[in-house]
Amino acid sequence: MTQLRVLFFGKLADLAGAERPIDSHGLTDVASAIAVLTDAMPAIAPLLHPEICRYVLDQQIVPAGAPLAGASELAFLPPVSGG
Amino acid sequence: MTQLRVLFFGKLADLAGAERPIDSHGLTDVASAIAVLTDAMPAIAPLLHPEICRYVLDQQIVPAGAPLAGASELAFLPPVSGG
Amino acid sequence: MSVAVRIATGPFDPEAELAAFRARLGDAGALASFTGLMRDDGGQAQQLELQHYPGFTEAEIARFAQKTVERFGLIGVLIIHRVGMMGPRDAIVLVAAAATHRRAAFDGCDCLMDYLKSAAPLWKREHRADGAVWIEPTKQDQADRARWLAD
Amino acid sequence: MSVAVRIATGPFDPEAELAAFRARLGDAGALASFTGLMRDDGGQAQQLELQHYPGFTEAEIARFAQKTVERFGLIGVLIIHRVGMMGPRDAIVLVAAAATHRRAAFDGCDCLMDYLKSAAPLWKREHRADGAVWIEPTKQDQADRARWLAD
Repeated sequence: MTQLRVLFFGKLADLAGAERPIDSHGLTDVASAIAVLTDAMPAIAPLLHPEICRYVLDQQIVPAGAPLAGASELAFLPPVSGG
Repeated sequence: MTQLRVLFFGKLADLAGAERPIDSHGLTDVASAIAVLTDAMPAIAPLLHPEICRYVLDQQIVPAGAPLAGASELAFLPPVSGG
Repeated sequence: MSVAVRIATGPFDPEAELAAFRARLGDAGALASFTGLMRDDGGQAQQLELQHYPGFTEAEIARFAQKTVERFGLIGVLIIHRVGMMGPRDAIVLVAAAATHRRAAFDGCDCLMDYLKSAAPLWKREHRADGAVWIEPTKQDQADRARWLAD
Repeated sequence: MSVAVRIATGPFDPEAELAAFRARLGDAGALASFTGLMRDDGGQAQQLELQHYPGFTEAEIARFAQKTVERFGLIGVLIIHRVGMMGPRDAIVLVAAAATHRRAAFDGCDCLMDYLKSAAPLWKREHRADGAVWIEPTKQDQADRARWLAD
């Protein structure tokens, strides 16, 4: 089993927890990981929409079509606010 | 004899000295004090022109026509620069 | 030209940091700084929580800071952002920008703050007596940030 | 709402002054500051001389600062301006503006600096190896100041 560490922040972490490992076996790209996650947690689906969420794979911002390849960490960033 | 303390700053002070008392007896307004000063120091005349010099009488900015009345201090402020 | 970015997990002293930054500067004539402080909002706000993505947040902020240095011709930039839980009057953020002349220092500092407020990977939540609320950038924050994207 | 204006006849410590100012503030969320430093200009500039008109200069600056507080809705303003002879890396001026939100703090600080540069009763002379020169505001200084007079 190949594990992918999935990280959530802000509002998303309230719903999904800050961290959640998933089995990435058979997953091809970020979109397929999103499908697995929203199956398990339908409530977060609207927050993972590419218009309001950024995907970060092994610390690089990527589009939904990015291949997971051997990546070990996938983070979902909801709308930000600092300062 | 009534004395008026005249103060110069910046470039003006280089030419006229920082401070110079004049006898204000018979002087009516700021313009008449300017006439006395430029008689004594023709070199400063262009620097006392109202377009580039501000007149301050007893710590109040005044026009050339302001009466000296019982004022004790007249300052000439050339173009400024700070910070 | 130096860029320093730090995420502070506990309280920090903005003026001590600023003094150390100034001491390291070369021949700068202008040093603009901004300190963001937690307001208590008439006793309404009890705690503020800031989240970051360790590693990624620092790298993203440093990348933007480097672009800002080049854009405005800055001599140095210092950014310290607090994360975790904090209370009223705590310093949340310090941004300092040094340049030869003041226009670049002011604009650099201003631009960096707009980025931190509405584009850097940080998440802010206010804890009030009636619950916790995630904060989103205001219309003013968006408009402020748009000033730098226009050109 | 507080306005503090001081003419410093000797060196001052900008960050210590800033810390004391911050400690006196009420529920401010934003503190913008600017420190002007003497540049040595590659060894060209040896000393800088600033003249003021005692009493009048302080009063004029305080009057403008009060107007700036009202215009931008500031919580507090601190202005310290050095006069006399100073050397490279000395702090010439410190301006700090505190407000509820950052836009007002930045604008207040920026506006005050433009005033000090080209309108406050101060006279600045650079002493170089080849003689002393009175400085006049640059075109950029005039343009900067004009931004605030337009509205």
